[in-house]
Amino acid sequence: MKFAVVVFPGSNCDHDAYHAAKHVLGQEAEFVWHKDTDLRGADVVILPGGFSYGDYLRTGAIARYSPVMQAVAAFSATGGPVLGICNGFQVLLEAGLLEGAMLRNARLKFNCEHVHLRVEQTTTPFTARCAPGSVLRIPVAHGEGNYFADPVTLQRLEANGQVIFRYCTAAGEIADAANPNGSLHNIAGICNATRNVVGLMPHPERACETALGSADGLVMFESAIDYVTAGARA
Amino acid sequence: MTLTIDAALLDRHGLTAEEYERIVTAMGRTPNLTELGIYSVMWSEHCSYKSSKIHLKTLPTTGPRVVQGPGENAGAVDIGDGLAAVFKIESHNHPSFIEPYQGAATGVGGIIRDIFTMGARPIALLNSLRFGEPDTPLTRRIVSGVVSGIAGYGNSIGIPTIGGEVMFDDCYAGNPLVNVLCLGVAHVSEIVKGRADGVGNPVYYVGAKTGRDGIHGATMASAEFDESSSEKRPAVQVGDPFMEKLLLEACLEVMKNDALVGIQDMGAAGLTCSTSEMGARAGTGVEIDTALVPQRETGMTPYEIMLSESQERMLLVVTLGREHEIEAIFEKWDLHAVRIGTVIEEPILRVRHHGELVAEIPNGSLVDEAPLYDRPTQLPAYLGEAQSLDIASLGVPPAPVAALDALLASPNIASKRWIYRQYDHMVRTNTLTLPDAGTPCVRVKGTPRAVAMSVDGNGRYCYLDPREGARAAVAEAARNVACAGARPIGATNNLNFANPQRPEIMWQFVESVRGIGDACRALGIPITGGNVSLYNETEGRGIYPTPVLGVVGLIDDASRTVGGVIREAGLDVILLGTPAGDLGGSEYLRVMHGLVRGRPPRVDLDRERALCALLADAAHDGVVHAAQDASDGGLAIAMAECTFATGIGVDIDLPAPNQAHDAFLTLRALFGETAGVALVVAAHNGTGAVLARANDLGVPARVIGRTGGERLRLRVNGQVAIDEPVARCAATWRGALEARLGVA
Amino acid sequence: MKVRVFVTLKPSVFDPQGRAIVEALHSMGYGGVGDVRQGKYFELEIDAPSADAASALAAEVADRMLANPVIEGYRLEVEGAR
Amino acid sequence: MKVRVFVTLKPSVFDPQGRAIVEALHSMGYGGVGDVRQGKYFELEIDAPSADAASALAAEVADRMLANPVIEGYRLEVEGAR
Ligand SMILES: Nc1ncnc2c1ncn2[C@@H]1O[C@H](COP(=O)(O)OP(=O)(O)O)[C@@H](O)[C@H]1O
Ligand SMILES: [Mg+2]
Repeated sequence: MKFAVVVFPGSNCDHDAYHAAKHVLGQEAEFVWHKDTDLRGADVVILPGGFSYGDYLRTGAIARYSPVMQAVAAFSATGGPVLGICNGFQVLLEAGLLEGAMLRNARLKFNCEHVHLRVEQTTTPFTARCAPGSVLRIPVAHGEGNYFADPVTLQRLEANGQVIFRYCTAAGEIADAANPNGSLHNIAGICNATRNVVGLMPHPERACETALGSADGLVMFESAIDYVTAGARA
Repeated sequence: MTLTIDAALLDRHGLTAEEYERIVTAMGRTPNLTELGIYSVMWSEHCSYKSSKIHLKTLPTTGPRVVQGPGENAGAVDIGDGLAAVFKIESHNHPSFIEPYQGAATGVGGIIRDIFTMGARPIALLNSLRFGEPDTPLTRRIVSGVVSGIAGYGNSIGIPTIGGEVMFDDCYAGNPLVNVLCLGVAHVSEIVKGRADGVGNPVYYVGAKTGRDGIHGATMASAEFDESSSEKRPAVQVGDPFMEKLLLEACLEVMKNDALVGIQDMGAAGLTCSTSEMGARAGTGVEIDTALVPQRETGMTPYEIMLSESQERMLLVVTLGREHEIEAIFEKWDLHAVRIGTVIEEPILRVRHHGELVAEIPNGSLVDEAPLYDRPTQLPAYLGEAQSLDIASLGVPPAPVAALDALLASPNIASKRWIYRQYDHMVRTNTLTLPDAGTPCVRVKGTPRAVAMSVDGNGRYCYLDPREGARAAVAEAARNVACAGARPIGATNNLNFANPQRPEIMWQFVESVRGIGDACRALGIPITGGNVSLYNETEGRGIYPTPVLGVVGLIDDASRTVGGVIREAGLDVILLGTPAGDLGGSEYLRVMHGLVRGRPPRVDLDRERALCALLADAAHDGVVHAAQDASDGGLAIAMAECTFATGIGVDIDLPAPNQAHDAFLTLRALFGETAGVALVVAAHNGTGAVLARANDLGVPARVIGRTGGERLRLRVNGQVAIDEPVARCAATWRGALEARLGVA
Repeated sequence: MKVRVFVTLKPSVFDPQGRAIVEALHSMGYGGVGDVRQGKYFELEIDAPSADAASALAAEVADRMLANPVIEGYRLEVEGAR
Repeated sequence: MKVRVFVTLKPSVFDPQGRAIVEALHSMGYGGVGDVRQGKYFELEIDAPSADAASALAAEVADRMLANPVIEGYRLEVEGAR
């Protein structure tokens, strides 16, 4: 099975996602340039972290107009699994493939550290292998990860089980103190209504090897592999 | 425009009358204004190293691993598998005072360009910072701006800032120091040089457009230019990390194509420096037309274009006839390479503007024949008094716990988490040792190896004894990488000093360079590059002499990388080396008694060398659980820092230093600062192996206690001196910097 | 023609930057400043035959790129035109 | 009273954000947009007896906090007052 890692100008975690897919998990992986218009037969598409277009204007605001995004939208419309990590999540929000928007971190500073995430839903291609309610230790590294949606949208996301990850304490408690950026309802990641597009601010690709401090992110990639190989995609 | 070259004009260009005479002799005629400007930047201290060069030549720069010594954009050492570590340190001190965010950001951008210009993929950044005491609004503004600037640039471009050091002292209040080290990895066979070979080859410009940024002529009377540009030109350069990211990727791709002949970034002195240096290295010349240079502002003169220090620009020489190959790669990245000139046979820099000749200067006179000064030195008057320390005059010794608390809360020792969490220290997924968990290390993907790095320098020590202080800086950096299990293989240095035209400052400089040379020779660490930053002084008040050493070490087996965190109870703690227990120049003396006095710890380089070898060997054998050297705050602080991450405590017994018994004996044992000493927590069943190795290498070693419990219990000669909950100490240490900066 | 675009967060969206500025100002003794909202300001140089055309083009650009309708609103001013 | 503060980079200072936006607009087909400069926009709610007093206070705040005098300039508008 094949992962496509989209490269926007300014993406900088593209190699990390590629490394995780290809070298840690031993899957096929290929970079897709933002000007490309097809996804080269990929089974899973990753929009990686970084600073596409320098994050100038707003995070993800310019990248969403890259030609490749039409292919990503088409891929997701047919149920293809898409994972947006950090800046990739921001691009998905700007592109309207996920709902909501990002604000500056409440503390107004870029913040890089390991955090804990509670897996709220296992009914997505990227969390199927997780134990419900399990806690993952994964790094964040962003300046604008303060998730916002208007109250109506937020309520709908919650009601539909579209909130996939929340920041929590090591013990799995959802607490203000565990929220690294001020995001509403401690939201760290969400999915779309059809559940095949997932975005999250933390970096699972940075947590795939114990030598780097945690391998808790592996389960997300393994879930995607299961999803594709089991032909779960309708 | 008729030009009268008078004293005022020369002064504005920072040139002396004698230097001007030299220019006239070199050219065989009087220069025009553009030519004078070109000389002024090339002969500036920053580009020519005119006050420092004769001293820098004494540093050891060779060794079996050296692939590239000083002289290129960065140095390089062999790390095996056909790869080289390419690294250098650079300062952006003055710009960071003027505009902290942009000053620091563009400093990061500049050193990154130096690395990828060599054909290396940058994989790590470190920084060494000095600020005034963190309580004033000015210093707080500078700290916050500098840290966000470093973060803003490094995070965006996607190179992890994996470590560094920060010290606060009043002497830096008006002269903060911002030194940034970048390390990259290149194939030895693909290291690119900044040479303009091949007469007739086209010369290309790529990157950001040129504006009036950083032109030293900002102070020039506007009458000398067209009147329209009378607005006072800000000398501040604004960084564009996005542009640099595109340049980085595009240039690394271009370098894989052999149509590329040479490449150099435009750093200080911009187009002037890159054109003349590339010609000089190849024994050719470069001719350009400034009208072809992409410009951001209207009405720019050739003078301004040649002297602009706009960021994120590169100069390339390409094989004639294969231009389209290079142009196509840049186009892919939405960068437009523009041909601005040609390599010529005469070894000169020839500048035209719309075809009209505006400057013609022999390269040699710009690059190699700048004046060199052996400036007079003089023993500083302050020294005798400052070096004398009468312990008896310190009064009643404080309780050890009070001193511990005060030291843990000192901004020089307290956790730097508020700083490092603003830096992305994990991007590129190579970071093996996170901040506060030991010496920064990155693995080298595709090999079994890792590289450890440390930047160190202690201005207090150097103020009290520059030679000894500089030796200590080298020793500390080497010891730090050895603690990670690495063998030091190369070093770079940033020499931050006040005005060298003051003989006392020049003395500090010369002594420091000698100290670095002593230590690097003795430890077998070649210096492959560096940077000199002089005139760090405001209103006659200079900084402490602050040489900062960056040492790079190699770990053959990345899985054997050692950190500084105790993760297990019941392990033996081993003291390596013999603590001297001196208080001279110590953080203890500064914090508890408000004094910067005495003699800094003396470095025994032979012992240091043995200690480094022992630390690396033992790590390689897999018998080390954690290692930590004792620096600021002595053994007590070193031990305490190992306990904070996990909360696992220790119970150790420190030897009283071998000295006359005085009231400060216990404090000396705890907080005295000593070179050549480290604490090692042996791996399970590893104690015997560590002790045996130590014995072989002649390093004094003894088990002084064990890990376990939740208390920090420190005895001196058997007597309990400190017995505190780790959690309480950790809380003090964690919150102190934020509190002092008023950001809590 | 020059068009100015002011992008502001919607009133219902919390503005962490604005709040930080107010707090800093209060601690500096500027109690008279009750509230601060931070937004973005753009100056667009537009080549268009009329102020209306310039304004229409600017609006399109603002809708598509300069403002994110989930959190922001915007206002335009064409230089000279009132 | 509401005071608007527009902070812009000094004309000679490079604006990387503006450049990136223009280039993106061009590649989207908006050739009519010749140049974009990005600045900051603040709305201050000020408690002051007169427009002049509000404007004076806003200027002080802008000088001390909202604008970085090394690279930026600013302009004020007091709501209603013209
Ligand atoms: N300017 C900085 N940039 C990044 N990391 C820093 C900086 N200053 C300190 N650190 C990190 O904070 C930790 C503590 O610094 P320091 O007390 O100097 O460590 P040590 O005494 O072990 O050399 C280290 O991990 C160091 O790399
Ligand atoms: Mg240190």
